[in-house]
Amino acid sequence: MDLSFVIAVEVLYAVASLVLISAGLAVVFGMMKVINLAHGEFMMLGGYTTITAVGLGVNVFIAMLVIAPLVVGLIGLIVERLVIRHLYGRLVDTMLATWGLSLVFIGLATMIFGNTTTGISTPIPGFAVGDYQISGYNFFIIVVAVVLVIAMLAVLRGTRAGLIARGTMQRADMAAALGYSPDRIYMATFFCGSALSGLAGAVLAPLVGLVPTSGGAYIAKAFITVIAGGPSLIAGLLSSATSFGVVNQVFTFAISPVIGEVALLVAAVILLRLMPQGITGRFFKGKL
Amino acid sequence: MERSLGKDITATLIVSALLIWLLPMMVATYTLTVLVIYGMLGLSLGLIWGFGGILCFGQAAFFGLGAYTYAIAAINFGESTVPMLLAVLVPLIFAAVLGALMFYGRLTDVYLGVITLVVTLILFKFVNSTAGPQYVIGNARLGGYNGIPGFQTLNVPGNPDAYIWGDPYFYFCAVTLVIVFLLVTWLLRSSFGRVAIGIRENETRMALMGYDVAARKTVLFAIGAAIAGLAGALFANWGEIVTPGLFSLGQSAEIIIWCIVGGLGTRLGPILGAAGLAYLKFMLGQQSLIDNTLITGLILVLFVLFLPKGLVPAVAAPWKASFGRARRRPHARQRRKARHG
Amino acid sequence: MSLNRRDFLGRTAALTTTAMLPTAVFADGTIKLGSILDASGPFDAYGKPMDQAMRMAVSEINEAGGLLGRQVEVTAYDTQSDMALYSQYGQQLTRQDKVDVVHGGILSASREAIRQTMRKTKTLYFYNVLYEGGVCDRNIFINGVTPAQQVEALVPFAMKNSGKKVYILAADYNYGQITARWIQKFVADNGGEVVGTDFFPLDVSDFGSTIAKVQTAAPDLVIAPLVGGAHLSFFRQWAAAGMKDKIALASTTLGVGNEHKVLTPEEGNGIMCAYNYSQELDTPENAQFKEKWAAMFDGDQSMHEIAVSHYHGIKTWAEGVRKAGSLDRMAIIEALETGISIMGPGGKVTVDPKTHHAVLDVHLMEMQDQQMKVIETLPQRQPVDTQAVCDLSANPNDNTQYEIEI
Amino acid sequence: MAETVLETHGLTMRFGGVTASDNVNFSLKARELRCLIGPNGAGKSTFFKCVTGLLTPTEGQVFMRGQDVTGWQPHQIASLGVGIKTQTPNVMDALSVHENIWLSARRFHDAAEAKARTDTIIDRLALGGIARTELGQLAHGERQRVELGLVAVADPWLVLLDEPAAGMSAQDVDRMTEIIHELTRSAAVVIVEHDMQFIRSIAETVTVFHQGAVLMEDHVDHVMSDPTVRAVYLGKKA
Repeated sequence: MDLSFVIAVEVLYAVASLVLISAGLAVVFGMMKVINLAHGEFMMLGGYTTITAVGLGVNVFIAMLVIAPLVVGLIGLIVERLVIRHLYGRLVDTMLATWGLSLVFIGLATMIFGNTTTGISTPIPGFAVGDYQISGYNFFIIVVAVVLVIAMLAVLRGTRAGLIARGTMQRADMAAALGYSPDRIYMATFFCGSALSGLAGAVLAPLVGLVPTSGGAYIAKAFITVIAGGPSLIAGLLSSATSFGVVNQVFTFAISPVIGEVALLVAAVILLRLMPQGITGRFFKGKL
Repeated sequence: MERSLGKDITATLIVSALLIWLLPMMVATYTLTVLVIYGMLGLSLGLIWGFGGILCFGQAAFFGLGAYTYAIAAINFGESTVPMLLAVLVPLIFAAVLGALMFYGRLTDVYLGVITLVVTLILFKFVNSTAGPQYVIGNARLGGYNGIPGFQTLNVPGNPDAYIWGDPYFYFCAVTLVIVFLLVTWLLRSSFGRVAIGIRENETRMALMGYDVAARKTVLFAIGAAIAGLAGALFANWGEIVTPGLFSLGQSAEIIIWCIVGGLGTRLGPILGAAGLAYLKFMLGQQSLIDNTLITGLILVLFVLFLPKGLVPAVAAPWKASFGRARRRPHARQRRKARHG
Repeated sequence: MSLNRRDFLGRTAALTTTAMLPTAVFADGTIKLGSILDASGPFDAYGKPMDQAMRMAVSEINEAGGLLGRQVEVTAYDTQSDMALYSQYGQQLTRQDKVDVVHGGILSASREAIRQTMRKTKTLYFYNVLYEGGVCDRNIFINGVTPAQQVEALVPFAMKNSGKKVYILAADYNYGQITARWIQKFVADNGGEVVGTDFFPLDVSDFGSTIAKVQTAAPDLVIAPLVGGAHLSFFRQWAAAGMKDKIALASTTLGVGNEHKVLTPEEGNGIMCAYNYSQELDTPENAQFKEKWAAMFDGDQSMHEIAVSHYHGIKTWAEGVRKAGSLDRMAIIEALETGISIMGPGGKVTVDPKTHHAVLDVHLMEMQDQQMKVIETLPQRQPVDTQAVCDLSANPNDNTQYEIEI
Repeated sequence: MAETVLETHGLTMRFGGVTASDNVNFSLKARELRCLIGPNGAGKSTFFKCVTGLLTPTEGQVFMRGQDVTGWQPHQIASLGVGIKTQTPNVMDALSVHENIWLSARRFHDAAEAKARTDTIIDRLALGGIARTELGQLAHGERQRVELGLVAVADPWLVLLDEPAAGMSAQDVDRMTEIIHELTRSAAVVIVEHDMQFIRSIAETVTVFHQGAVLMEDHVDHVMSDPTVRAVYLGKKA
């Protein structure tokens, strides 16, 4: 009984971390049809921002939830102005340019922070469930993911910005026709997407040893999750994160972490073969 | 594609003969050898991406597959001729199956990218976790992260003790590259190649003309994989060790960068891009002033922004323009966009 | 064809003239030491201090008047954590730079990538890293700790402090696999029981379900030969789950790259390990070593286990050259095979003539407040694992890495 | 009695809850020219896509020369000798006019024969002056003409054209009409169009679509004067 509870928490945690890892990428892809391959490095920068801020004496939660998203969001804004905006409508070129950017960020981080593994410890203690100890931080991650999804829904449904965003997702030229500058919309979107990446990187930082190349571990997973999710932003994110998270954890428990990872990847191949437009390309059409 | 095939072959032969003669005087042959091998790897992606429009994020998978096939077969057979053939055939068949799976499923651009990327990751993760003694093929331990060292390297067919290594190995690789280059030239001039270019330009239109687009893309994809596999086998012979790093995303990324920098839609671009950037990487390894990753990244960003067609077309463009054949595709794009809007 | 021939020739000529290899030109009479290390990329936490150790050892040798009256000149290549570059630079060092000795290689994969090249080109090679043991090749000398030296000491020490039921979490590659088997053997030898063994590829960083799985097996002790930055997260997640006070933890690798300085005291305290070197070793050699290091690298204190091994290796080689009185490879090998010793920051290091491995001190340690506190020193341990399979005085032409049957 | 080259039985296409094509029964004789008209969203294009294999119908069947081709891929249908032109210009922009047409001819003939046929078509369509120009550099009308050329060069016995006159100048339309008439000498032609002027100038029999179904099918003059049809169009326009 205790074990099944622990496993359930681990599965939920796996889904939540996939949602976090993918949210920034999903927002940018959903709104702008841009695949930001520097997404993993944005997360890495979020992690470093947090660690630096904590090192300067800032409260760890403020560092993770406020400073990291802001800093990475600003970096994203600069990147958008300097590089991405010249490449709108050229999907492959944007992917390549952001790939190049990811290498640049890795190089810069190496030069600034060095290649030694750094990290901070988790700010929440573990606790016991029956005979088992589980990490309290896992719950924190789950809560952050849930709040994030609810916040995204609320913004998209309830605000004017959300309305414009939904319009842009449906027909990019419509927003322009209604008098909203697509330039502004894209800037704002990229800021939000980058901030989300920064947030994810910051929140996950206490769990991993951070090195400048840490981003690479995230980007493939995020990329797969977003593409498999398909065109609907939130429904796609949730459905594919759930599928992959469950598959991954079940196989990890039953066999080993490697098989868990491979199972996730095989699931992705099968999924895309059956539904070339992603899960929400087939189901939940037209949902958010 | 205006010159005759004969002239093209002659030019290729003269230029490559000169290069094979001159280059060893300037750069050590073991460095040249790996540049030639990378050139072939670049060409393999340049063919399917530049002429077939298939952006494969996992070209390294075929490279690694070729190298591993060679290493495993060489350990089991104790000579190199059959392993070389297998190193071409195994990636060919693997790509044919994978290609059929993807192209008949009508997967395109991003989705295609994801699948090829995922397949590479799966191969990498699998090979990387084969350190245990239970992973054996014949006499060959797969070795996991450490890879497979100590296999039979290239020998004169029929005589396993007559090794081809050192300078002769460079000449062998260089001549192989020239042969592959000529085969690619011939392929692109054939109807198959022209149809492939047609498919790159407009898949729907080619299907509406009655071409089986999926079948043709599958074949082209498999040919690209075979070339990558050959490059992998040559690389295994050069390095005398194969490691899972050959399958890594980093390796795939480099191949794509070579093509972009060299120039897509040309045969020479990817080869020069590969050799040039690989050489740059070796040079950078001898300094520690600036981080090497940073430089590679900057090169890629700058090329995508300012020279998206790559070096070779950029150098060739002024010459072409004077004959009134310069492309003005952006115009066409704008026009089409205007209509759609 | 999209490129005309003249353009092509012109471009190629430009490329080749600007890209001429900068052939290293040294003054006559220097001794050339080739170094090949990952000074950048994911393994640079290991490689950078090793590079520093190498430069420090060489400058000490030169300050003392060099070897055979000649200065030692370093030719160093950064392999950027890329195995393909090892092949490349290995060739470059031996064929173009024609160095007298090569020191380097970090991961076992990198050693195997260049070992045959060194052998073929008759270039003396030193590999100075803690590793899984078993390499038997007269051209190579190895200064790192092997499992028999380390694990045999660590296992009873850790079991004594915890209990008999052991769970192994190992990195999934050659080193981890072989070390795990050694741990299994020594646990059994000490009357314990291994209740589970799991392997993790080097890029796995999520250990949540593993930690739950370990708990279902309820061991007294977890031994973790985990490697690299991703695996470091295991120790964080273990602490975050509150496991630290429930189940004891030991590692054969943690601290080799100064990881204990990255973990907080709460995460690291009490983890047991056994190495040849700790910064906290209280010996005059170590104090002097640390002082010199700080002076040479602006107060830096990043020396660690394998940096010190590397330092030992270079000092051993220098001793061999002095004893041989020549730069001839065979003369040096024979001089080293007399079983010469040096005193280094990690204690006395002696060449074992049969295996070309090292006889050295192993220190049992416990992490305490980001330090590796030395509990006990086991002096002059033999590399018995490799000795069981390798005898170079009987088979001088052996060229294998044995996997020791346990 | 001429042979029936294209026939659909109860062709239905649903997208989620929307029925875009509703139980369409359609038949076309050899060398017949037929226009499909209807307001936007009437289901003409869906019907066209189902017939050409770009979509697989939810229900019903498509027959070509008596063969059931339901669910076939576009390239299989094209291989039967069916020429297809989609709504948006669908050409190879980076290739020259000659190369575009040659690729189409090469599908059914060897390289030399394909070249000969390409040259003939280029002459017939008066494209000689721009034969070596890349498609991307051509004006819209020229591109449409080239696309018709690459349909014609394959000698189809059935030609399916989706809005061939869209966005063209009057002069271009005249030329287009001529080419289409020439095509009907050997092929049956189906044209989806809503440019009434163009339809009047070219069509005899017209099939009117409304809300996914066939509203009526008659001679163009009768259709134009039919009050229901007018209501449908005007209703939409209002």
